[in-house]
Amino acid sequence: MIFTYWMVWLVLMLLLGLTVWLSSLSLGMWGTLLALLIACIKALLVAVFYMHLRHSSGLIRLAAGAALLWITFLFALSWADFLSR
Amino acid sequence: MSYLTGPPSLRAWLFTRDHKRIAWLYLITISVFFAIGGLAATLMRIELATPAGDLVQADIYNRLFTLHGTVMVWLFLIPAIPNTLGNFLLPMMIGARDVAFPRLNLLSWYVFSAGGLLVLWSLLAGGVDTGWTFYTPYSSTYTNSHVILMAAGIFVTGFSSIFTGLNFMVTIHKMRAPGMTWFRMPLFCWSMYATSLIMVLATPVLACTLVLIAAERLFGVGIFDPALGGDPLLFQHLFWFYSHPAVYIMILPGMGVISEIVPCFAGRPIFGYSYVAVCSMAIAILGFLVWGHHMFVSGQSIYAGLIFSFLSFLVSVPSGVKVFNWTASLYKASIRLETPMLYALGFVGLFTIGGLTGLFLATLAVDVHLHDTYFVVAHFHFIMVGGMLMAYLGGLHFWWPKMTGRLYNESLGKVSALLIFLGFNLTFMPQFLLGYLGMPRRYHSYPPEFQIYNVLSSAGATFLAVGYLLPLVYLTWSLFRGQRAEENPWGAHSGLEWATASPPPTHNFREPPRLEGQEWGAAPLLSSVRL
Amino acid sequence: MIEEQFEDLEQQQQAYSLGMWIFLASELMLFGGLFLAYSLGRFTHQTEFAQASLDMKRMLGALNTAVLLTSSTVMAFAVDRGEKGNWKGAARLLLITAFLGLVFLGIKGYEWHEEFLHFKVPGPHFQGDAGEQLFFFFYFTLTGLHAFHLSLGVLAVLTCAGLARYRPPAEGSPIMMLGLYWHLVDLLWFFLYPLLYLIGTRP
Amino acid sequence: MKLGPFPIWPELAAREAAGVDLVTLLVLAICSFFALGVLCFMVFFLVRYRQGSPADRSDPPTTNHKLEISWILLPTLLSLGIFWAGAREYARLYQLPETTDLALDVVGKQWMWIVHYPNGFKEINRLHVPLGQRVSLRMISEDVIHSFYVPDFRVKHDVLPGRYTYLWFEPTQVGQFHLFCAEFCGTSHAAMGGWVEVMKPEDFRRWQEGPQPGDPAQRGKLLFQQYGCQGCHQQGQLAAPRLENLLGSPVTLESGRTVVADEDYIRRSIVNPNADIVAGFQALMPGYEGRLNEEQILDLTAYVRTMGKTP
Repeated sequence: MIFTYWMVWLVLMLLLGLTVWLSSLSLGMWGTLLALLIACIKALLVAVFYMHLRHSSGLIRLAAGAALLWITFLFALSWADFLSR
Repeated sequence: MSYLTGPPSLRAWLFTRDHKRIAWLYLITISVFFAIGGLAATLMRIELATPAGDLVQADIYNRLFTLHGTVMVWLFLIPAIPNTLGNFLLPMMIGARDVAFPRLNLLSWYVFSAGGLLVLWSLLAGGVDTGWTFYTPYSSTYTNSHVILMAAGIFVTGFSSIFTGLNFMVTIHKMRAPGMTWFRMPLFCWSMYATSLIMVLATPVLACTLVLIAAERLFGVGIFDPALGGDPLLFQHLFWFYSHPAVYIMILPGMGVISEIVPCFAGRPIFGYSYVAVCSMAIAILGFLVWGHHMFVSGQSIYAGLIFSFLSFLVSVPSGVKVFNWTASLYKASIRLETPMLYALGFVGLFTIGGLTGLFLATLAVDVHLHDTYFVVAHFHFIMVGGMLMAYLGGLHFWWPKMTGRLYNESLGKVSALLIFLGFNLTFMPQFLLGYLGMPRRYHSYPPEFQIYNVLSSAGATFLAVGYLLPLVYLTWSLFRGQRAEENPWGAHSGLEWATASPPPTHNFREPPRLEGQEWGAAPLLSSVRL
Repeated sequence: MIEEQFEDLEQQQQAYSLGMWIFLASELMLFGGLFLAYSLGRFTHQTEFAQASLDMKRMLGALNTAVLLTSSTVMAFAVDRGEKGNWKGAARLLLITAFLGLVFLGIKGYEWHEEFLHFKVPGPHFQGDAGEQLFFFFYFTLTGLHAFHLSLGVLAVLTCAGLARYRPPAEGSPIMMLGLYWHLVDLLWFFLYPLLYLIGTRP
Repeated sequence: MKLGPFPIWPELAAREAAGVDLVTLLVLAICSFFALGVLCFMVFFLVRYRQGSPADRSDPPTTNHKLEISWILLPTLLSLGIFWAGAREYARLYQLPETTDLALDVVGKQWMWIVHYPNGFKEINRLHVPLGQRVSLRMISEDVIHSFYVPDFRVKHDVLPGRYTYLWFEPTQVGQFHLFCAEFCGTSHAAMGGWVEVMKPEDFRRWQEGPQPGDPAQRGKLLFQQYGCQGCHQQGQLAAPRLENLLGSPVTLESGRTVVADEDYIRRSIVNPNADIVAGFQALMPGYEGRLNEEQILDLTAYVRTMGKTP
């Protein structure tokens, strides 16, 4: 348990370093996408290990996933309009 | 010892954690708001009886319809069934002693009242003239009415919605009595669950939209106003992402009530229980994907319009399935036309018309003509008033003996149900024609050729007003003089609430109920209850 | 202690945990709406957003991220202790968590103060064009909302730590709820940091 | 179309209108089928299975998957048909044709429509358009969202600030048709309307090529409307002094001075209105120096002279 938590902490710190380093390169839009991807991985690590999603019931996982699905609805359909005007 | 005969002091009521007492707090509060919204509607209908704007000035009229919309949507329709009947019945129906978080439940009422007071304050300060939809940039830059105050009120009210939704979801998941499986739950509970899902996931988006409006007004930040670099359609997307599902917050509970009343007075189990249950969930989820049908003429892209139109047709199907199942539940029935059943049948008829006229508005080309006309006004009043309000009144009559332990005057009940049904049709049927003829909504004066239908509509509104006042009188009367009700006065055969005393004891059941036997649909539920 | 509406402790814990998760889902939707507005603003004002983001103190932001994710790790340990019934240990770790939260708020407050001095607060005194003002509006709203959540979290953590010393809570469930909330606040910051601090590339 | 005193259907005054009406009738037919079907079954059951009737009630069915599937599938298929019909017509309404015969610019502002013609004509709250020709509109708003709506043509499109939106129609009937603002835009939203006047092509040509009205007062009236003067200088408006019977009458100024409103006073009040503020009013009016030439000011003065006099 202690080992896992500290490992997660280490990975999170490394990913933070990676994000900062990537931002110093001129990657344009890809830079943002990469940064968001890393943020997603970090969020997933926190959710799975620190928030115990690993051991949670299906119901709890559903609740955690629902908001993401609904944000996807919001973004997908709004951007369907913004991008095709 | 019933929940009513507990400590009678005001303090005991204001600090109660009993879901049944909180239901009463809500019932009284929303009745006040209904009266305020109804008064505004009355003034509007009088003004519209003549083409010229003679009773009130344009500015006042605009404030009236904004007040009517805001109060009716957020302070009446949204909390009406979930927070009164839902609060009262949901724990009982699943065999629980209370909701999962009773303190949160009470907090929800305080938050709601505080939000309502803010809205009233904005009214006293001079009102708001943007319409309940707060379209930008008018609301964010141009109007000089009290938008921020009213937005703050709605923002605060939103929390009560979220609290209630959260509470109900957890209650349904975790508080069911032993043996109360999902497919044994009364259909009212299913509709409450679907409603709660929308409340929890949609309301926060409204909150952030209102904050953005306030920010644009206060700091001149260019979020929505093109003159400042913003996009007015962003507002419409955010607003309708909440407000379209909010329509289902209003109608789903009504469907739940009807699904209880119809089988009771048909004397048989409902037809297609599992389909009705699943349709509630389908409506709640699909309802999130169709908001763009409010924006077909707004300058939204044609392609987005196509997607939203397509999805809108899909969401109409589960509503249709429900209507078919209610109708089929009358087959081989033994039908008693008591007051709640009259409301329920009225609901089915009016909701059918309201739902089907929605198809006109989901049809892209037809919506180009009908958008923002009286056709739209008629359509959503058929859903909101013809559907939701009929269901609310039906449910109130149905469960009145349970809530109060008293019976109301049945013949007065029938008279007012008929009066409301006829008055409603006279008020809103002509508006469909007005809309197709092209009369735009939110007009305080209009060309004289539209007058005849407006006169009919105003006349109908008069009947409607009388129809709403009657129940207030005889229900209040029954509180003091009504005949005592027994445990199950209607001979209902489903729902645990009928298996406890009228009015119920504080913890609902003397002993926790336990359910055995077959799943719902095959056999009436009450026969499998072991108390 | 079992509240009267519940049958047993397990039901109570499950209800609280599910309630917390639903609340967190609701919170995510609140930020979701703001993120949509942000994304459209950034799409329309790409260069201005990049320009305005250069004013951010990148390294302070990185430091703050590190502080916050460390606090989350400590919180995870605290929850663990709580579940094992080690109240004293849990309370100690909670105090460390709250301290780290306060450090975060301090650094954030310093940044805000700097930006305030440089007329970066949206409103009549803002210095910059409309796109930059929009960026700073989102910056202040998102970080402000985040800091508000964090402040509530710090208060709750301190209360819980104080209570845990004197009156052990039932089976650690309040600490667990608090942990979920704290982690969500941490997790949101993972997104805010790159979206607000790291847009433009420094020459 | 009227039935006794009841109007029941709007005029079909543009080519698109028939297509839209056809889709409407299709939806109406399908909806009536379902509504009447539900109604018939309901009434039939209510009568047959009323409490105490001798009908057979043995073994009431509680579920029938075939029935359920069929009443899920049938409405789905029918509604997809409606979707397709509506979408086809929508694309036609909202895609400008390759060529149009007359391209107008429409500006919406609180609370009037300003229409610009290719030949420089400008009209307020009125469109003159030729019969049987394709008219396209490029629309924009100066302030809030408005919506250009002509019910008898079945066309409507929101008019946004900061971005052009387009609409087109082909009138098929001579006459006057209502123009409405359909999107709530503030206090006088209901008054933000006017007329679309469809003329025979030859009449339209005459109207368009004909000289601007020869009478100076007529020209002045047109200018008065074009510049939106009536927005403030109108009966019932409190923002600006009344102009009726103004010429030749004494006026008390905010400074306490009294002057006689002669033609020079009128001219001064147009080019530099803040010089002589009338008592009880605020300095709201913009100056028109450089925006109106002297001829136009003469025309306006001629119009003001006629105001309040019955023609």
